[in-house]
Amino acid sequence: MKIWALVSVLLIGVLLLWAEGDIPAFGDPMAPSYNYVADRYISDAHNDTATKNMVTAILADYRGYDTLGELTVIFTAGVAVLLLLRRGGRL
Amino acid sequence: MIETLLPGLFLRYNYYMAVIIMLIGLYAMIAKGNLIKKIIGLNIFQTAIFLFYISSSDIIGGTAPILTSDPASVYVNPLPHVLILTAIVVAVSTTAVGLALVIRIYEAYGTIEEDELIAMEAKE
Amino acid sequence: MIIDHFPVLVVVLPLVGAFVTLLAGWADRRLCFPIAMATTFIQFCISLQILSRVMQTGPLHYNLGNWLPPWGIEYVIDQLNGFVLVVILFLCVLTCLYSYRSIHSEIDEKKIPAFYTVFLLLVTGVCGIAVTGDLFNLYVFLEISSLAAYALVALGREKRSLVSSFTYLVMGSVSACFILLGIGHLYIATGTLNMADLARLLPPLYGSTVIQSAFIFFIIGLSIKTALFPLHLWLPDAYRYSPSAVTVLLASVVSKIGVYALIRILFSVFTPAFIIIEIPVMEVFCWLAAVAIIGGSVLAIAQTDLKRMLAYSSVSQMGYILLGIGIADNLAVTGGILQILNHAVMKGCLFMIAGAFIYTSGIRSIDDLRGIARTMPLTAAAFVIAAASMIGIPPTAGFMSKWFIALGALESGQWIFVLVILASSLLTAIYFWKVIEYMYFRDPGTRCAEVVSTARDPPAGMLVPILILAAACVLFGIFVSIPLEVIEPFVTGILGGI
Amino acid sequence: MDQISFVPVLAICIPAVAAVLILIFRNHPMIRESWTILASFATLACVLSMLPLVFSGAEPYAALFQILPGLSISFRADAFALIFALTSSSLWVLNSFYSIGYMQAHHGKNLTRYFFCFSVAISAALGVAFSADLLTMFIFYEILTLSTYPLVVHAESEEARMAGRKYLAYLLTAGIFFLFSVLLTYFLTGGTAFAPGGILTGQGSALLMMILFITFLIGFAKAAWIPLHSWLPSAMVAPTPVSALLHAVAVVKAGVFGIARVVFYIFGIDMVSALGLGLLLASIASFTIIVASMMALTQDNLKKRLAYSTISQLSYILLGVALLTPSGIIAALIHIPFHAFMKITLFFSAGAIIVMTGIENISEMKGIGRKMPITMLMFAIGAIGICGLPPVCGIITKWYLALGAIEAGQLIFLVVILSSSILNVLYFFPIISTAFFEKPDVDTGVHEAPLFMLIPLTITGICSVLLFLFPDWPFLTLVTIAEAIITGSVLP
Repeated sequence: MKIWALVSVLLIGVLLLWAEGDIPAFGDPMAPSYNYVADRYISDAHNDTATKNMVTAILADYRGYDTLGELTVIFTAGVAVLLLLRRGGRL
Repeated sequence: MIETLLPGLFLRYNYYMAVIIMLIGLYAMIAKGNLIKKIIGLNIFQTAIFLFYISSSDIIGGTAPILTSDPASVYVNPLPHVLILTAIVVAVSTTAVGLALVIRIYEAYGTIEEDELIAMEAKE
Repeated sequence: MIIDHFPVLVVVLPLVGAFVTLLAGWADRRLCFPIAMATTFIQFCISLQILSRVMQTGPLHYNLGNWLPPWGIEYVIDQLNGFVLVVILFLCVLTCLYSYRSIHSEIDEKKIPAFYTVFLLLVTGVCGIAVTGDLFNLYVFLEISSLAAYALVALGREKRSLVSSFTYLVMGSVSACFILLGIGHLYIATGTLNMADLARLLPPLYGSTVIQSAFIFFIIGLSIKTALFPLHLWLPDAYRYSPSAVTVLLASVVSKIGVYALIRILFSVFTPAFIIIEIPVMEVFCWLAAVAIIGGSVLAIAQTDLKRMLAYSSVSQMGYILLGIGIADNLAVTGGILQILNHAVMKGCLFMIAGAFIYTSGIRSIDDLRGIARTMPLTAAAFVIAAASMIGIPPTAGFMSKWFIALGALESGQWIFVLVILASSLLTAIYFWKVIEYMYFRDPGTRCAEVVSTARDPPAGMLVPILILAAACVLFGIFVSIPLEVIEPFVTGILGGI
Repeated sequence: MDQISFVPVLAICIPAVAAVLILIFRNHPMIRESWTILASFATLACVLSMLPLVFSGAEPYAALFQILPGLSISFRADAFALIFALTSSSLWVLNSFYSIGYMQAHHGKNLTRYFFCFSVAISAALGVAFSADLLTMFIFYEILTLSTYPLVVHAESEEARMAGRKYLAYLLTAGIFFLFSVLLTYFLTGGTAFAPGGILTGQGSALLMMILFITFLIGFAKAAWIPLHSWLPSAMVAPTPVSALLHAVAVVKAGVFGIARVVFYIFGIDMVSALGLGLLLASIASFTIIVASMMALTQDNLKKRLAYSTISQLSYILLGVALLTPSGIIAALIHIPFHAFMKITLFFSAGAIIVMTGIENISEMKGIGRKMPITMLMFAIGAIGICGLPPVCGIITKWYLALGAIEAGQLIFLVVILSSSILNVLYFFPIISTAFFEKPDVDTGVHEAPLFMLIPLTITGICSVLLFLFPDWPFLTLVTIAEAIITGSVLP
């Protein structure tokens, strides 16, 4: 069991290390992730949402729907824990 | 050989570190028999992925993505931060449900060791 | 116009429904079922409306918060997700109806409100996965549906349901982690999370190891989710120990949405040009699916527990979908997508019947079903129809999907997979026929006489969905042109260039 | 000439509807059984009503709906189909009466299931007969397999269940081969509709065609050619009316009928003879004829001996098909009804003996001919017919078969036919002599079977003689029309 775990983990490790070969270097300002979508967030966030904190702007506005999903996840987990642990009471 | 590898290694050392942490977490999830340790392994795995995301957002000379009065300042990419805020919540929720399950398992079986559970199930 | 907001309503409605259910349940438990039922039913109607609009005017785009993609999140509904949405909501409505009697007999009365809340959250999750056009959004909804599924599995009466739920949670989380990794790699390489945008940006990057490994991460993650053969280990226990209604939901809704996500990522994010020409992974995929088809069937033959047998049969049948996708030929992909509908209907029906046996007589083992057809004639007859469909006897629905996949395999010259499909039909016949023989042609004997003689067909609330699904097994076989009308434009649109 | 008509569909539907009615009236035995009888007459009337049309050269045709382009559910009642349909439906009438008598005398249980499955099986057999394309035929072929399984395991004993499993194992596996063949045909030609002269010409390499031919042959395992025969003797654990109508007529004839359809209407005579596949089929058939006859010799159980005799006789039909000459085709087609009438007489007689005396083995039948003279007389008529002696219709088949062998220039098959006749005599005459000329060990008060059983078996026996005297109406006429269409000597 442990041997198999080690083998599979190493395999995935090799895969991961192989994958990182083509990744843009750490802190590279030319990285595509920095120059496509993020560009607009940085330049327009203040105009679009009147928020200085870009993370907040994205979290609550551009991708606010993700945050709704995030809240749903917490809600789900809450009801799930309720379902699992609670005995008695009204719910 | 070393000369070509080393710069690459240094250029992306953050990613390689994340990978190593991921592997530690994954190994713990598969190989550890204790259910709590499995969940810890899961958390390590998830945290490593967060690290991976966050470090991808960094820019040389960048500052936190909060608008400053200095128009020349360079901001790091804010999007991975947002994604990871969401992912952290997801991870916490998963952990909560997992731990609740472990509590119930402990109540039902009196153990949280995987091999003992398997033995008890085989007996039934 | 409200109609323009249907794409988002289909997701938000059950979310609101879940809140309302929880609150109403706090006041009066009896309110929960009607609310859940009404929510899923309205959703189903909405989904039909969406599909008909898609068929008329082409894909629908809905920008959440009016932020244009790729900056905001976008919902895209084309023929494929319109189709999948209708299928899963159809099953959700029937499962909800079915759960009224079945779940009340299986879980503590006090947990009913929480059950329906989680049920609706699960529906939220799967609908969200179905309509979203944004990869990270897909991950979030995937987690919602998974968390709900873990909780529902743990509701089973036996304590082993807890362990199976835990295993499911661990495997599910690993799968989600890999998907998250895949998303991360794609984002780093391209800078976007929008699926359509990715499909546009990826082609010049096909040679990059980042993209290729992201692809492999998606495959690993979604293979765990859909329980592709070597990664199926969580599935039999999860199906076996969860309450009947939950098993139906897992087998016909949750597994289908996993396959949908796989198809979406394989064909819409990574284009056929990548998966067929760039890296020859589909060959491997086909072989894995073939192993799943045969292996699942062989393991199913060895089972003595009905639900567990059906669970292994799911492993095998899901293999058909993956084989259809893997062959990546027009006909085969059509067959694979058709199988999503057909398998949801057939397996939903069969698991409902297994639940009906548990409900009326507490029977779980195939061996105890001796002579049950005498006292539960309608249920047994529905089982025969659904089993015939699983085996692929014409003119049932199961036959048509196998027909298309086999034809696709012939067309692409992969004869071996035709043999696999045919051989698996035979294996499927073996394990289903065993059950039918016990139900119809065995004397109850002294051991089961009492149980069998007191068994009756289940109450209408359970029987009606069973019979609807059994009828659907035949109708979708005869009128196969109806689903094909939806599937074919998608398949030709996506594979037309190859 | 196609003439749109839903009469063939109606003929298939009547037994199916009757099956539902039987299920509804499961608690009223009298009403339930009258549905069977009513349906059998209605079906026969339905089939008969198509005869004048077909005699005049028309072919009632109905396409119900199209599943996919080139893939539809369609029915055509050509002369060829009517031969099989008329045989099944006319014998079903007699068999219904016989079944009721048999089940009453035998105190059978689960009768609702029995009559239900019987009706479904007849419906499926008619479906096989009337299907105008391979897919429709496949559907009904599979329904036939599934609906007869409950009849085989009717007794619900361990032996019956084992036989049932064997039955399914053979026939469902064969069904898979059939499905593969249908799939491949559809893939190669883009359609599955039957057409005289074949649809496969020039659609694939010779090797592919040979493979397809062999998978078709395996697919039609219902034709019980050796070595795919062993399900048939096992299936004899079923109640005798089932063995009589289904395992001597409907099911097994569906197999040979299917092979004939495929050879004439999918491959076409020219291609089969060009590839030498006729010779292959003829060899298989000859081997089966001889070996099954020899196996029949070794059986003491009367029904099993009859089963082996059936296997051997079915291959007469296959041999006729394989000769690919006009006379051979006539022999093959005419043997479908003729063998049915003779063999059902034999089974009816055997059933009467089993019900009245409980005896199943030939060695115990000493002197039974004196106790049940009419039954044994009819048995003798059937036996004489199978052996190919006048004045029973079996000789007509042998005559045409011999002609066909001469036409084809394959005199070896003459030898096969002759030696098989001798073997037939060898395995039938001991039964007759035991029954009539040996003294019973103990004298029991056995008498003739009840009229419900006696009359049907007398009718079939007399029919076998009448068919010798007047073969033209309707079967030989139908056969000549069918033969003309197949060989293309007139335009269809």
